[in-house]
Amino acid sequence: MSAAPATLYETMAACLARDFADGEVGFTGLLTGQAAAIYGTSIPIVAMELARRQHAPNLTLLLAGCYHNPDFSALETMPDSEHDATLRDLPAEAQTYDYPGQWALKRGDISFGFSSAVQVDRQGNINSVCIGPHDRPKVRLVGPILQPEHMTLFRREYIMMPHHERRNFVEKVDYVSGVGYPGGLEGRKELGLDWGGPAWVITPKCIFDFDRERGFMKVRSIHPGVTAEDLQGATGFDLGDLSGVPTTEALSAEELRIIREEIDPRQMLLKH
Amino acid sequence: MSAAPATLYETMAACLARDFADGEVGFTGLLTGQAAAIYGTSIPIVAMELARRQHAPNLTLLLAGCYHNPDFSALETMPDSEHDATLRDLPAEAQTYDYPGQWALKRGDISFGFSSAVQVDRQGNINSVCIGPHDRPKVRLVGPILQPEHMTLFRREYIMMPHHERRNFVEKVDYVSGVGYPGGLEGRKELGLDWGGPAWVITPKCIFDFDRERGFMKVRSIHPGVTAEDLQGATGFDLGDLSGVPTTEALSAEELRIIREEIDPRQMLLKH
Amino acid sequence: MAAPKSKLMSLTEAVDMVPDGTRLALGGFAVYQKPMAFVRELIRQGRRDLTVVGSANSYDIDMLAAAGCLATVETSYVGLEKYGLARHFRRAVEAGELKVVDYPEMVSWDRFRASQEGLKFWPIPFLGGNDVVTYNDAIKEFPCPITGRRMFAVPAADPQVVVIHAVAADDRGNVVLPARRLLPQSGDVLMARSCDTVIVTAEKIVPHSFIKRHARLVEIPSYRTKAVVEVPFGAHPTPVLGRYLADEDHLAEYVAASDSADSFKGYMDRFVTGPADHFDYLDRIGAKRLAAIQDMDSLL
Amino acid sequence: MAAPKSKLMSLTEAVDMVPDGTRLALGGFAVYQKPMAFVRELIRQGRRDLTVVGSANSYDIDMLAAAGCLATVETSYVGLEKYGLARHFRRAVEAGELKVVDYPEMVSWDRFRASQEGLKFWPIPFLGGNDVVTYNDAIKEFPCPITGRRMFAVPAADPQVVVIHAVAADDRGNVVLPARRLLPQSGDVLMARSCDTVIVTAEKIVPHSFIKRHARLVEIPSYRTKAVVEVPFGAHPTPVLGRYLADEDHLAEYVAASDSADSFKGYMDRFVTGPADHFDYLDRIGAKRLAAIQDMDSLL
Repeated sequence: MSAAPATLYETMAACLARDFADGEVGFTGLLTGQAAAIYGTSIPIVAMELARRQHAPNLTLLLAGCYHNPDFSALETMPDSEHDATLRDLPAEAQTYDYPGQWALKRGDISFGFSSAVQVDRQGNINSVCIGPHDRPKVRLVGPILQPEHMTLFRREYIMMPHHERRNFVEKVDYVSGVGYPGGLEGRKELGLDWGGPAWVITPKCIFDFDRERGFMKVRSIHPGVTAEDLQGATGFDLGDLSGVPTTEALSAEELRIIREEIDPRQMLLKH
Repeated sequence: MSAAPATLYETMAACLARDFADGEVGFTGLLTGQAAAIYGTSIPIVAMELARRQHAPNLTLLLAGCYHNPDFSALETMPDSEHDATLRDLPAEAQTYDYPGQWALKRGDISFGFSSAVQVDRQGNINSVCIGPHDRPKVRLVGPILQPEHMTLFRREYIMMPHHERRNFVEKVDYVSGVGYPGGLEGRKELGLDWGGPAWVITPKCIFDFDRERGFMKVRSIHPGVTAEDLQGATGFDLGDLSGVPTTEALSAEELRIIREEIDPRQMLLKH
Repeated sequence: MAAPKSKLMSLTEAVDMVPDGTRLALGGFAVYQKPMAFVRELIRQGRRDLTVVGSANSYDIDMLAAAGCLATVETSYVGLEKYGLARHFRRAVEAGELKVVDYPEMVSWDRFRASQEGLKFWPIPFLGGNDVVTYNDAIKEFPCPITGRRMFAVPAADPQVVVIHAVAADDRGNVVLPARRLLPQSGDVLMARSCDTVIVTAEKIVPHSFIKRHARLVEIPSYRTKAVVEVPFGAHPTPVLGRYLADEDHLAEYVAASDSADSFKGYMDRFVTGPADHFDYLDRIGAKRLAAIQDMDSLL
Repeated sequence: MAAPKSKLMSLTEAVDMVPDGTRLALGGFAVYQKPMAFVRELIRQGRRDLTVVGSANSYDIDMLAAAGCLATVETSYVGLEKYGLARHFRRAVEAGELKVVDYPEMVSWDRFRASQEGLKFWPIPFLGGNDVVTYNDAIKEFPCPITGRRMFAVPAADPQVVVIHAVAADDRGNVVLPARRLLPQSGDVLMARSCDTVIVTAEKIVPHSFIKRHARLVEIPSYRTKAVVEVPFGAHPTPVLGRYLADEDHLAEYVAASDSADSFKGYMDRFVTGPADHFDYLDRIGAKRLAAIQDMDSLL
């Protein structure tokens, strides 16, 4: 096993893994681009595979939403597109090839998923549609994609933010393409949303969770080496008193061993 | 070729064939039981195969609603159940195995179908649910099956009645499981029915068609050897003046040849 | 890695998951691939007041009606195809002992699609004038929110428990279908996606490696399944596509015995309440007949 | 028996079926199996004011935006996956020249399901608070007719013309899919069932005997198809499952040329407006690259 100390990505994966319950169904996209791919795909996969090897042997990993518990050891490189032939040929337990497919999305079959966004706000709303006015935007982005479904039909959502800067963490997103907690849980209820919503926001600086009753984001832990001032300075809304916030929990030697020896021996997912 | 004269069933098939247009899609069930099977399945198949060989080479026959233009010559006997292994293995152009499948039922992809029923009334309503009051019936029948869809979503319907007696041809059906023309075409429109409804009713005694504007059945032709008195006597509602009604048109020698030599050389569908 | 949980149980244990009064859906379609061993076990355990919601039904409903297990049936068809009416069902309805809520055939499928979608209704435009609406207060008329045209909201099927009979499953509840499935099997897939308590009886419990070899055909994954029971010939006397055909001799015997409740007593004693378990039932059918109905799926 | 009608035509003739202002759906999904040869021909013929309604889009929309063919886009995504934003699309929207109506991804599929069902809307319960509703007057709030809960009626996709690119079809319009299809191919099937004017471009026109040998895989039968065009490598530079992979070199070239409208002119001249026809385009791509991207489907 590599003697290199645990990376932040490995630490994030271990934090996530501890939050998954046995029997859950976790949905990852297949994100592309360096940082986006690590946050949106690699960390989630490592986290789920770690949970499966520890307390959650009945967890189902849905790679690209389609491939049920694929055999990553059969991959020569990590594919970088969702629906091409490499994935078709990857050994798995089931393959979703149609909509509606094996998972009853709207019944709430998906326990959790992972989103990233260009903006996220204090209520946990996310935006991947536009910066500036919708009909004449400063920047037109890709569109809502599956964010509306992630943030309402999945039982909970982990928002994975590869960049933590003031322009990403804003008071109010320019366009709500995934709904957080406007008005808290009561507010979601009034919007007709029976379950779901963001659980955590994971960034290079910290992990947020939510006061879901009151409907705002709060810092759950700060990553080692990041100061409260750094964090507040990079965030476009007030984080309150950060003095009691713990440092993000390190992973155990056993967790690190499982990641490096069993899950990702070829460093195909996370380099260290 | 057999020198036997054309049977009434062959005559019916030829009448139907002439009513099909090129490019249409015709839907048959796979009815079972002697007379029901002949009227509901064998005559429709022979009629469509005849049309395909004459003026309608682009007609699509949907056997049991699933098998697109199956190759009847590959059958050793006519199957008597809709979804068993014999049909799975029958060569065809396409196989419908799911709902919604290849035909967009509710868009009106099906040009015509064939129903039978225990009761039919003057308006063309049909009944296969119950005789007597619904909640305490004298006879409980099988249920509405696909009749509601046949009589509204298909572009038109041929009602195939293997028995023509007063108890089958009634003033008002005990339960409307397939809607005819209550109030005529205007009445259907008020019910929210954009197209469809019965075109003909074929019986051992005659062929009915409809005054669709006014919404009632009328005799289109009387089969050879049946008198107007016979016909009225077997019908539970007034048929009006039958004096000008023609005899059901005979088939041509060429139609008979195609049926006997090309379509059904083994008399698997219609014996003669 | 710790072993995933086995959901394997006995037929008796699985039937325990269906208490009196359950709103139950039985897989298969019309006379095809019905979970008949499960039905017989329901009768053996004396279940009462069941509501069965389905697409098209036959021997399943008829036998449950004969045994007095049913309060209500919601479906499009109860009959025996070439054998005509379902006699016990018919008698129970005519006697006012069994309530039937009639739905059109494709609408019956739509009701399960509604449940799969987490919707309480399915919008149907073509029910005007049909007595399906007259006798069903649960169907609500409403205007299309876009065009204003007349529509009917048909209630979701919303079964509390779904039972299907499949060719093969592993002990985790991954269910595999034959490549060349037909409508009855697709109906099973739909039902299994419309409910959170899905019980699968299967011809064969296969190792997980078999599942992985057929991943493309695993239409019902483990997280959709609550219980798995190995029941060879579990649909008998109805057929299982790719495994065996309908047992026509037995079906004829069933129908002949169905003339009256009295005449049916002998059949019930011999084939339902009498057998100690499913294998005793199969022994009473006999190896010769079971061998005779074998089917061959593609060897490709 | 008279020969069934051939629906075979040239790409030019097929594009004639799409006049200015058409409400058009383009098959494929995101960067996969897009009918790109058809898109290039639309541009060559100078089509204007098109509305493209889709599920997820990429090079199709981006190239049409670059050529000024579009008035409106209704979809969930326009981007180039690993290559990031679709530059021409982005510029056109930011300049106010192109209207975007945003829909969630699965709701975009539901809109085609509505059209397949002959419905003018699809009922969606989960849009409360989402700006997808704020900026779209065509989405109507309504109460669930059964529970009264808040619902949204999302308008049907209702394309006037659908164009998909398939592996194979016969001249009658029977379209066959590979056994191990993925989501993009299933999206094509859905689109082809949602519209009465379906144009199929296919890698290969196969004899009818090939169709009959693969009846189980004929998801789009002849009566759903209005026109068939043989266009080998018709999705290039996007991939066709089982036939060829994405042409990564060409896509990189496309993206590099997309910096500005000016810098893209060279690309358009060379690959879209310049080639005399599709085969001239393929010659400009070159046999070596076309050979390099070949894929192998199962030989089973």
